[in-house]
Amino acid sequence: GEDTSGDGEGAGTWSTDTLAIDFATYNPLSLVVKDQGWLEQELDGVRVTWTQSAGSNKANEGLRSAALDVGSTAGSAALLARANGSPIKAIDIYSQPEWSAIVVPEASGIRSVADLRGKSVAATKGTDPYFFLLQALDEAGVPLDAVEVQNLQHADGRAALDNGSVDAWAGLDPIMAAAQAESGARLLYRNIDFNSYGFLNAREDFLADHRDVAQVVVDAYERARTWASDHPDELVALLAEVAGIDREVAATVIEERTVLDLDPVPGEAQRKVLEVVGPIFVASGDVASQADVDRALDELFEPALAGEARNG
Amino acid sequence: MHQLALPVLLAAVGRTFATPDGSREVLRDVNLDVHAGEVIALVGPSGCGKSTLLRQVSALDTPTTGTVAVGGTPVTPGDRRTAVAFQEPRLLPWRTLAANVALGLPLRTPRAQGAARVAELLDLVGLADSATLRPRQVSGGMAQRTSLARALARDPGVLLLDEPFGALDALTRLRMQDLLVNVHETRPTTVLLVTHDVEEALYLADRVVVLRGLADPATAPSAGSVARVVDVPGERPRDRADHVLTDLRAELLEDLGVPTHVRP
Amino acid sequence: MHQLALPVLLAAVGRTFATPDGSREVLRDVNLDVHAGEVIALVGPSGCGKSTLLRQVSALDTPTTGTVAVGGTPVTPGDRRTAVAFQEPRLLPWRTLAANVALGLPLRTPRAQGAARVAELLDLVGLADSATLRPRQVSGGMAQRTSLARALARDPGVLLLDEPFGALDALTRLRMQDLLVNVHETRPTTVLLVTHDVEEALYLADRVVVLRGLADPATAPSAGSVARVVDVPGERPRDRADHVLTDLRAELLEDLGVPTHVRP
Amino acid sequence: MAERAGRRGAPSRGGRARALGLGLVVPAALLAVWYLVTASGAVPAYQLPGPGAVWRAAVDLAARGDLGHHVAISVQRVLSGFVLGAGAGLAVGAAVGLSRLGDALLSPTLGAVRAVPSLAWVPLLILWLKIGEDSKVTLIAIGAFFPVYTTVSAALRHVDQQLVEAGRAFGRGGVRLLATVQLPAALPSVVAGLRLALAQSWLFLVAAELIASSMGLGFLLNDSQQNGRVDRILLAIVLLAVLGKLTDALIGLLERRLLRSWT
Amino acid sequence: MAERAGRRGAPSRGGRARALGLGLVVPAALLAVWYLVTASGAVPAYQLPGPGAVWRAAVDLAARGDLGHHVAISVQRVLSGFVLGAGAGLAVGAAVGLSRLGDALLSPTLGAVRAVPSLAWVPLLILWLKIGEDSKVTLIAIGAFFPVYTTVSAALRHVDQQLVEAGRAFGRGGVRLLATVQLPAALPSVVAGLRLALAQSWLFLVAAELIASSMGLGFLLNDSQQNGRVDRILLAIVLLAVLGKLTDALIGLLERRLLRSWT
Ligand SMILES: Nc1ncnc2c1ncn2[C@@H]1O[C@H](COP(=O)(O)OP(=O)(O)OP(=O)(O)O)[C@@H](O)[C@H]1O
Ligand SMILES: Nc1ncnc2c1ncn2[C@@H]1O[C@H](COP(=O)(O)OP(=O)(O)OP(=O)(O)O)[C@@H](O)[C@H]1O
Ligand SMILES: [Mg+2]
Ligand SMILES: [Mg+2]
Repeated sequence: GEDTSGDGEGAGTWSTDTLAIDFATYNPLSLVVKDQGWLEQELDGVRVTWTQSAGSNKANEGLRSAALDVGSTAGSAALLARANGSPIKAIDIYSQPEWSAIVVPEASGIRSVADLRGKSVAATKGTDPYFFLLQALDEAGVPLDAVEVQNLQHADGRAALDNGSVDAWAGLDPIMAAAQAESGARLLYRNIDFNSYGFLNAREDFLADHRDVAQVVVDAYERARTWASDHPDELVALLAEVAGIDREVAATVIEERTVLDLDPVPGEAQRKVLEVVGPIFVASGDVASQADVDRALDELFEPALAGEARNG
Repeated sequence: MHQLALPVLLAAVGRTFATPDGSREVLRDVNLDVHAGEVIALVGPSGCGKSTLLRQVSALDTPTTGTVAVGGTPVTPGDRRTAVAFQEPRLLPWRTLAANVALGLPLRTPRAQGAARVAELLDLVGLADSATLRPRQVSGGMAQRTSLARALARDPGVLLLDEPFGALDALTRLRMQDLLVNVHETRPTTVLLVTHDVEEALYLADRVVVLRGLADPATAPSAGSVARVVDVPGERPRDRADHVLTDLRAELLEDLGVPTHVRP
Repeated sequence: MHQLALPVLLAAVGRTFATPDGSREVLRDVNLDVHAGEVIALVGPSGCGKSTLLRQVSALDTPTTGTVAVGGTPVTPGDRRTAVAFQEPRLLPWRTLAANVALGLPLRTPRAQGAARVAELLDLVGLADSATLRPRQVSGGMAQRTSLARALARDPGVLLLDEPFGALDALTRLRMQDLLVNVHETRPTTVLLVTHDVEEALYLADRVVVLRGLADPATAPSAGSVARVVDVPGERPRDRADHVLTDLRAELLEDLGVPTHVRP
Repeated sequence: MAERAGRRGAPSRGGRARALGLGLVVPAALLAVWYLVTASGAVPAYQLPGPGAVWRAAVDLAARGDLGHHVAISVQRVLSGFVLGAGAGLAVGAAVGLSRLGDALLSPTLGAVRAVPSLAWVPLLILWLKIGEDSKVTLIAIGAFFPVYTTVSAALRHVDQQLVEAGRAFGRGGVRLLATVQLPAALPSVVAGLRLALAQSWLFLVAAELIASSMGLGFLLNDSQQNGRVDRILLAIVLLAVLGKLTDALIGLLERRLLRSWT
Repeated sequence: MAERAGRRGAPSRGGRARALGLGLVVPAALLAVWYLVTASGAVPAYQLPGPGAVWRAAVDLAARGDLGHHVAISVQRVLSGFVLGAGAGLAVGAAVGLSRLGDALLSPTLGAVRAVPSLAWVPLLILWLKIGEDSKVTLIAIGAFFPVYTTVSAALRHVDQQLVEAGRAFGRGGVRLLATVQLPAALPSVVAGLRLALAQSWLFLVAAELIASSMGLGFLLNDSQQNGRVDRILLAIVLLAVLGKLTDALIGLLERRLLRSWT
C-alpha cells in the first residue's frame, strides 16, 4: 500500500495497531471516508493503510491473502469468493448501484433483449455485467447459447461495440456512461434489481479479533452515507477526481445510477439477488457444487455491525 | 572451366589508417605491373604492409590513393577472378575441413563435381584422412593447408597467397612449394605470394618485390613502399642449389638487413 | 621476483583423441627428462603432435596415459610456473597490445611495476610504437611478437613456445632469436620450443627432439613418438656458420625427410 | 564453475540420462515443499491449494472436456504467433544488424516500442484488427518479435570480421553471406533469442486471450483470477510452465542439431 | 544490407547527428499518420484520440501534480527491479553457462518458469510478499531475470575456446576467468540481454502495478482502461515507450563505452 497515515503512537486503546482497508471508484462511500480522514481521526494509535482496488477480484485477492482487512466488492463477487473458500463476511452494504445495463450502438436495429437472439454480445465473464446479461436473457426467454458472448474486458467491450465487432455490450459504469455521452450508445435494457449490491467485506479472523475496529469502519461508512446525501456535488467532484473521468459522467453515475440511501444491513434483499447468481456459478464450473453456494449464502452475512451503526 | 591468368596493375597505391594516436601511413606510391601468369614474391619486414597490399588487390580494402586493376578492370570484393589464402587460416569453425575447402569453389559448381574437386585438393595438400575433422581438431599446419586448398579450389585468374607455408615443417613446406609450381604449370594463373623465406621467393617467383617499412628511419621519408624489384633468372622448376640464386639470396637478405656473412 | 628454472619430466606420455571416424592416437610413449635451465627444440612433421605435447606440459590438456611433472610436482592449468606462447597469437580482441601483454604478468603484480615491465617487453619485441593498437589493427608478425612478450611477462620457470617466430621476416626473426638467448641468459628458465626451422633449433637449443607422425607408414606401428634426440654441442651464443652445426643440420633434415643434397 | 570449459564434447548416453535426472531435482523439491506447506496447514487451502487440489481441478476440467481444448487452442495460437514474430524478428534483426541505414532508421523506434506492454496493445489491436483470431496471433507475434530482433541484430553486429571477410573474399555477399557466415557465427545468440521469443509468446498469450476468448490457458488464468479459483490459477500456471518447457525443448532439439559442430 | 560490414569504426560527429535525424523519421511518420487519421475524422476521437488530446491529458495530469509522481515511482520500481533481476540473471546465467552441473540442475526448471506470465505471478507474490513495494519490485526483477539469464548462459557456452584457454594458461580461473575473458567475449550478447531485460522490466511493471497501486504508469494504464479514458491509455503507452527508449539509451551509452574496442 502506498497511502499511509496515522502516526502509530497514542492511547493504544484499540485491539490492533494496524488496519488495511481499500478504496475504489466503484465504492463512492470509501472515497468519502478516505478523503475526510475519519478513520485516522477516530483510530488513534492505529496505522491505517489505504489500498486502491481496481475491481472486485482485486479486492478479493487482497482479502484472501490477508493483505486487506476490509475490502469492497460487488455482491456476486463476494458470494463467489466465499463459496470458493475465502473466509470473508459482508459487514455493510455501501450501495445499490445500477452499474450494469445492456448497451447497443445508437443506430442499432435491436429494440429489445429478445432481439439479441443470434447476435454477439461483449461481456466480462464473472463480473456483474455478465450476470446482468444472464438474468436479462433469462427474463426475455432467450437461451444463453442463442447468443454469442464475446469475453472482453469492460473497456475493450466498449471498443468492440464502437467498431462494430459486437452487436451489444453488457456495460459497466463509468465506461458505460462515457459511451453514452461520446459515441451516443443507447441503453437497451436496464433493471436495477438485476445488479447485485455493493458489499463491504471483512476477513473472518479480523472480525473475530478486532471487532471494535471493524465497528469504527462501519460507523464511518454510515457517516459517509449521510455526508454524501448532504453534499452530492462534492461527491461527484470527488469521484471525477479519483477516477479521472468527466464531471458529467461522474454526475450520471452518482445521481442516476447509484442508490446510496438504503438499508446498510446485509440480509434478505441481497440474498434474493445472490440466489439467482449462485446456480450460474455452479453451471459454469466456477464453483464446485450448489452445496458450496448454499453454505456461502448462509455464512456470508454479518448484520450486527451495520445494525449497531444504524441504531447507534 | 577455369579462369585464364590475368594481369594485375597497381598504380600509385597508398593506404593510410586512422588510429587512436593519429593516422598511420602503411603503403605509399606502390607501382607494380604484373603480367598474366607471372609469379611475384613480396618480401619485407614485419608490419611493412604486405598483407595490406594483398587486401587492395582482392578489393577487401580500398586504397586511400591510386588504383588497382585486374585484367584491365577494377576489382570488386569477392571478385570471381581472385582468390586469397589469408595469413591466418580463417576457417569457419562450424564446418568440416572438406566443407571449408568447398567454400572456395566457384558458385554454382555442380555438387558432384565440387565434391570430387574438394577431395582431390585435400589429397594434394595431404589431408585426405582429415576431411571430416573440424578446424579446432586440427594442427596449425593442417589448418594452413586447408586454407591453401580453399584458395586453389577457386581456380582463379589471380592467386593471392599470404605466407601460405609459414606454419609448415621443412618437408611439408617443400612439398607444398612443388605443389604450387605444379598447379601453376597445369593451370596458369598469376600469383602474388607473400613470404618471409627468401629461398622460397627465389625458388618460386619470376620477380621478387622488396617492400620497406615507412617508419624505417634509414629510408628517406619521401620514398615509396617498394624498395627494390629483383628479376629471378631461369625457368621453374629451378635447382635450389643454383649459384646465381645463392648470390641473389645473399643480396636480398642484405637488403632486408640480415648479415649474411655468418651464414654459409 | 622471478621464478627459478625448473626441470620437466615426461614419463610414457600418450594422447588419443576421439573423432567422428574413431579414435586418433597422436602421442605415444613420450619420455623426456628436461633439466632445469635447458633449452629443448621440438621438430617434426605437421600434425605429429608438437602442440599437443606442449599442451600436456602446460596442463591445458591431460595425457591419456603417462604423467607430466614440473619441478617434481604435477602441473595444474594456469600454473604460475609455466607460460605459453601459442601457435596462434590468441590475443584478446578487445584489449590493446599493451593490455594483452599485461595479461601475462603474474597475478598481484603492483600496477606501476607491471606497466613498466609491459613497456619494457613491448620495446624488446619492437612494438613500443604500437602499444595502444588493438589486435585487429596489427599485422600477423606484430601479433605473434605480442604473444611472445605476453609469455615472457610471466617470468616463468618453464617457457613453452609454439613456433614463436613463424610469422616473422628473416631479420626480425634473427632479432627475436637473440632476444630469447638474452632472456635465457639473464633470467635462467627452462625452454621448450617448437620450430620448423632446423637452423633455429640448432642455434638455440641444447637438445633437439625429433618427433614423428604416428600415421607415418615408414615407422613400425609400435614405435613411440620420439624418433630421435640430438645433443647440440657448444655454448650459446653460437656461431650460425659453425661446421659442426651445418653437418648436424643436414643430418636432421635427412631425418625429417628433406633431401639436403640440393641445398648448399 | 569451471568444469565445463575444460573438456567438452557430445555428452554420452549415460550422461544425458544423468542430466535428465538432475533436471528433475529442483522441480521435485518444489513439489515437495508445496505439498508440505499445504498438507501441514501452514498455508490455508483457500490461499494456496495443495498439489492434490490442483490435480482434482485438472481432472474436473478434463472431465468437462475443456482441458484439452484450452491446451490445444493456446498451443496453436502460440506457435502461429511465434513463427510469424520470430521470422519477422530475424528479417528485421538482419537488416538492422548488417546495414547502417537500417540501424539508424529502425532501431530507435523499435527500442521504444519494445517497452510497450502486452496489455497496452490490446485496445489498439482491437481497434485495428477487430476481435478475431488475427488480433490474438498478432499480439503474440509482437511478443515473439522483440527478443529475436534484439539478439539477432546485436549478434550480427559482432560476428568475427575475419570470417566475414573470408566469406566475402570467396564471393559471398548479401543473403548468401548471411547464410554462409553471419547466421552460423551468430547461431548461439539466435537460438537464445528464439528461446526467449517462445517464452515471451507464452507471456503474451495471456494478454491475447483477454481479447474475446472463451478458451485457452490465458483465458483460464484470467477467468480464474476473476473468480478467485486459486486451484485453477495454479493449474494454469503449471500447464503454462509445462507447455513452455515442452515447446522450449523443441528449440533445444533444433539447437542440438544446429550447434553440434559448435561445441 | 551489406554496407556496414565493409568498413567499420567509430562514427564521426556528423554521422551521429545524421543517425539521430534518421532515427526520428519513423516516429515522425507515425505521428503524422496518427494526426491525419484522427484530425480527418476517419477514426472518431472516442476510439482513438488525436495527439492533441493526448497532449492535453498530459498537461492536465501534470497540472494536478500526478504525472511526475506516476513517472517517478515507475522509473524507481523498474530500475530497482531491473538491477536486482539482471544481477541475478548474470550470476545464474554464468553458473548455468559455465558449469555442467549448474546446467543440468537449473536449466530445465528455469526453462519452464520462463514461460509463466507476469499476470500469473501476481497472486503468488501477493500471497508470499503481501501487497507492498517488495512484491512489485520482485515481479519486475523476475521479468528482468530471464532475458539476461538466457542470453548470458547461451553466450558463455560458446565463447571462443582458444581465448578461454589463453586466459586459463595465464592463471585465470573461476570468477577471474569470467571477468577477464568470458564476459568480455560474450559482451555483445550480454548487452542484448540487458536491453531485453530492461524492456521486459517495463512490460512487467504493468502487471506489478496491478498489485494494489494508486500511482505509477502501469496503474495509470490499468486505471484508465478500467475507466475508459482512451486518451490516458495512449498517454501511458507513449510515456512507457519514451521512458523505455530513454532507459534503453542508458544501456546504449554503457554499450558504447564497453564495446568501443569491439567495433
Ligand atoms: N581435439 C582434437 N580432436 C581430434 N584430433 C585432434 C584434436 N586436437 C588435435 N588433434 C589431432 O592431433 C594431431 C596433432 O596435432 P598438433 O596440433 O599437436 O600438431 P602439431 O605437431 O602441432 O602440427 P603443426 O606443426 O601443424 O602445428 C593432428 O593430427 C590433429 O588432427
Ligand atoms: N585497421 C588498421 N588500423 C590501423 N592500422 C592498421 C590496420 N590494419 C593494418 N594496420 C597497420 O598496417 C601495418 C601493416 O600491416 P600488414 O598486416 O599489412 O603488415 P605485414 O607486412 O603483412 O606484416 P607481417 O609480415 O607481420 O604480417 C601495420 O603496422 C599495422 O599496424
Ligand atoms: Mg601480414
Ligand atoms: Mg602445432
